[in-house]
Amino acid sequence: MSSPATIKELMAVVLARELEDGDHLQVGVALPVPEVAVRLAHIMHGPNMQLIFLGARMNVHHLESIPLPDFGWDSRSVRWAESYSDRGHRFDQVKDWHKRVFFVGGLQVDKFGNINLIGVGNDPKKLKFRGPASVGTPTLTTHVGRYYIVLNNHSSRVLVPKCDYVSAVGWHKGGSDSRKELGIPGGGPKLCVTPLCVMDFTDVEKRMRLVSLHPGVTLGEVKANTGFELVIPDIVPTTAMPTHDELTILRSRIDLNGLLRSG
Amino acid sequence: MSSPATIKELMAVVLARELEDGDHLQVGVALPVPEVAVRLAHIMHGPNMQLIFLGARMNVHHLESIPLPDFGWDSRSVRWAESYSDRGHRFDQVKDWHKRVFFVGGLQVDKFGNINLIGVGNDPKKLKFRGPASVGTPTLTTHVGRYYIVLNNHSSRVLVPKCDYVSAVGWHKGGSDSRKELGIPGGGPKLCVTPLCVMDFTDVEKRMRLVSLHPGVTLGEVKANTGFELVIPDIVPTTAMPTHDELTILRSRIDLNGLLRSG
Amino acid sequence: MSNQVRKSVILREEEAGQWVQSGMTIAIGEPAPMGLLRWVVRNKVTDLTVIGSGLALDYLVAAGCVRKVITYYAGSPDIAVMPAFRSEVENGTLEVWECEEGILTSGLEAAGKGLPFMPWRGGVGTSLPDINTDLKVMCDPIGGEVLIAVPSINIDITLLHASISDSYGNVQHCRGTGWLDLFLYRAAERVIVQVEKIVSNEEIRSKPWETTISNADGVVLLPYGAHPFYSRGYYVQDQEHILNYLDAIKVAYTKSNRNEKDDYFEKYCNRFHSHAEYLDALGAGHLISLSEY
Amino acid sequence: MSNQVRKSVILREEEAGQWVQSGMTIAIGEPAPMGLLRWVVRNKVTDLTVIGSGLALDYLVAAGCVRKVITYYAGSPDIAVMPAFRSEVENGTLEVWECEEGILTSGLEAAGKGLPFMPWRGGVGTSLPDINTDLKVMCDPIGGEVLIAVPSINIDITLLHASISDSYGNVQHCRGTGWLDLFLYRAAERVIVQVEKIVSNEEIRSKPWETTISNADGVVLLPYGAHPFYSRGYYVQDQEHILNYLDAIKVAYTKSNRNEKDDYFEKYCNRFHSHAEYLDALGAGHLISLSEY
Repeated sequence: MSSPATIKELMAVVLARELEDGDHLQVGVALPVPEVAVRLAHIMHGPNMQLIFLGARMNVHHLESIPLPDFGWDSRSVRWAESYSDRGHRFDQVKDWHKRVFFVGGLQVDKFGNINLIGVGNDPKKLKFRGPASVGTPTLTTHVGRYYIVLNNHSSRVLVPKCDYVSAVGWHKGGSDSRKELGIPGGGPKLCVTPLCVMDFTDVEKRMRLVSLHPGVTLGEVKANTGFELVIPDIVPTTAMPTHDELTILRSRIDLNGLLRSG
Repeated sequence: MSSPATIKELMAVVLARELEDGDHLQVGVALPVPEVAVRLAHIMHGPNMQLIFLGARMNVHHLESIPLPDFGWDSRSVRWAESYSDRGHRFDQVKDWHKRVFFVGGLQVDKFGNINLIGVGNDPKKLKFRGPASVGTPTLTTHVGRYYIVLNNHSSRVLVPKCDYVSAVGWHKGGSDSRKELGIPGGGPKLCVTPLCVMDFTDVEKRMRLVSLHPGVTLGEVKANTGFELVIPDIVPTTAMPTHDELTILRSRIDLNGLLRSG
Repeated sequence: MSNQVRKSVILREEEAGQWVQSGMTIAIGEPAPMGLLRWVVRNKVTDLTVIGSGLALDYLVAAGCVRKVITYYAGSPDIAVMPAFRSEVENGTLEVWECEEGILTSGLEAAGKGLPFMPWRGGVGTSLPDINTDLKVMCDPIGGEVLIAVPSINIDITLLHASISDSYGNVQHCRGTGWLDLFLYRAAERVIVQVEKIVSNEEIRSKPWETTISNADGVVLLPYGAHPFYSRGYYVQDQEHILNYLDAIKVAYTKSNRNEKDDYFEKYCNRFHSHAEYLDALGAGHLISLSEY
Repeated sequence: MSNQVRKSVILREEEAGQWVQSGMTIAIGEPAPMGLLRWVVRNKVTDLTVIGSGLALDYLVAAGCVRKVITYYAGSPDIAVMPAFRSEVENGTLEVWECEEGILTSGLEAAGKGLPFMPWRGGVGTSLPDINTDLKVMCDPIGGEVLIAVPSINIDITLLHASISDSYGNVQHCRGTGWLDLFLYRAAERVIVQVEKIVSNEEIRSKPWETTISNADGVVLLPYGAHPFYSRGYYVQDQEHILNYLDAIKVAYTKSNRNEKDDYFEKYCNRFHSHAEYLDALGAGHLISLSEY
């Protein structure tokens, strides 16, 4: 219990602190870090949060423990549900998604937070690397109040000058009006959290900017592993480590099998 | 039981004979004649018919009696349901409405079977007579396999040269391609059944044509009460009266309170 | 960890009544949430735009609450055209957004989906786009077919009746929802649901697949609140009461003498300060009789 | 009166299997109707266009049945991209109709509604309309907003798994339907539903509000038919089996040695002449263990 926080645990805590009571939290597939984050926030400070997993909507603030499932496809993960969105239609009420917060990964992410889940290569008919496809990210990132980009690795192959294909529009070609000009109403990407650092987007240009470096990470390391020019503020703090309470809850009441402690 | 069939009973039997096993039968509101007709057909020859009342879908061929409700808004009329269309969306599957048969009345009907349920008068903002509005008739008549126009009275105020407003398109401005040209796929109106006669539509022009006169009705009477020139074939038979079986079933197993015997 | 608790959305009936303000666009589900509508009448709310149909719509028109209706049907199985609706429209004092069921549903869907419009085929070739110029005839951008573009229909408050809810706004319409209820909910800024019972959150969780509305903004406990209409699994419609109402309104509007109407509203709505008083006046015996299927 | 009786739509599993013919467009619901899909594989059907996602989609691709996929997601929580899908696309042997959930749903809705297209906002500004030229960027005819026109997606046969049905095709997905099941049903020319149990018509009528599909063209009794996936209220997924499958496919495609894959299909599909034989091979003890929540 007393071993220091791993990078993934740190990332989860960074995200958990971003979440506000009342948020409706939808986590995309295969993103264990946000899956832990939303549970942690819900326990710590979110009695009115709603968690949306596999189409089920739940508020489990009353539970002592909100464990991660052993298996991503475990149909039992919806056992806490108050409603299933399959009854109505999950896309029939996007109007209310301004309350919703989403988390998304990417094969490629550019400096304006545009994301590619389609694939890598020049010929879309014969990709060099075929991705898993866009899931619901185009629609979700269009409408949700805000979203977080969460990457499993920080490399210049992922953080690229230009995505080969765009699945989800972030700040498009840059500028705080860029989403409005496209007519896409959601609040856009707020942070990009990686194993090396936390980044946000500048106010006017909406270019990706370093916010904090994780403990032990150097600025040079971040620059060397980012495929575009990152905005670097004068002062770059170190990402605040999890508190004792945060880490205790995370490990003893959520990540029971230590998914974020390994790898 | 042995009193002769009333005109309304006759109309119901005319319609019942039109219906084929396997038809999905949807009756609009306030149309007791078709409400009786679909029940009669279902009992007589329709083990695979489906009746659609108030959004509920039912097959009640196994019942001895399928009585009319006492009260049009009786929520108990859906007690035989096998499904409620409110669950999904009643308009989410119009693709399959080619199996569906519909019945509709009208404030006004023209010679091409166009129908007005909106109102009468030149100024739509201040109608001389305000109708009940179009209900679902525009969508239903656009898509169903065929439909029947059923009128409570046959007069030149109802059967008019031109509807003041069109709620539901029949054969539009005439011609067997007229619906296709508009891009509306359903089969269009098949018959118009009134207290005086049965009418259909000519093959090419799709003008309303007399098919049969109800017993005791003269051709002159029909002409005098029709506001447009009806196509009159050389031979106009008398509408075939209900058989003993038909009338017995209608009265003893459907119209228990004699709704079609009065008025 | 936090000292905060999950917020209840239960409203007292009079609070819920206050949410509906003159000039708003409101929608009425099916069965009509009559307990809430009686507050709208009692509070003398005016100039509403109302999305509804049939008798409940006419009730609000007769009570003087309505400036404009969005409806596909203002008739009933027992009366060709609703009397207050008919009279007010013929007098030019009530505006109608002329439509039909598929078009209305499309406009509501557009609102729920955050889209400016939805295409619909029903209505092509009819007078609807001529009378209602908000409806635009369009060519589909794929194959050039002619369709009707229905603009999104946005609602300030939707008022619904349902069976049960927990205190957090998880509503279950047991035994099916009214036709348009979920569309009206999704198109609305806020939704208030009156329910027969408020149940535990555990009861909701025991059958989450039955939850029809997961985030009602307010829920109000109004047992028998759909009276004189039915509530599936609870009671059937009060046929006699409905026919009495229709008679009163018909007489009032045909004779151009509105005493009958005023009497009706006084007798069945305005004199009561609460839903419980209304139920007392109906009497327990009468209410019990409505629960006999 | 008539001597006719109401027709049953119950199909034997092998009859149902025959409905799916090479070259058709089929759709797969959730949980995947594996019992039916095993017949598709066993019958060596080829050149299908398949609307589906995740593992079940990859299963048909790996089995060689598929020419084109319409999918929003070919990954899984446990593996970034499905191996057969990935390999076939990278080799240029599998066509992808690139889309996303909202766009797919819109195209299915258009088909169900008999419309040539539906507008959708999600995807505006992305590469989707560039890659998939069936998607047209359009201006909305009301306010001129830029949207995507999604063409209707029509399906020859939709294959679903559900809890129960009567013999007339009244299907109830107890405890909720899969996300897209009802959209896939409405967009299809025909639908076959495999069910855990066939029940009396009276059981369906006792809760008509739970009927999710009222006119299935065929129903097939295949208890445990979603194996290795879950069936709500009946059994949970067979985690070990799923991971075994993923391993076999991953190895087959990474090593460009397809013996592993062939072994898998032989062992778990091709050698059986019926679903019952498949279940026998799994063993009663194993099946019972999956019913422990």
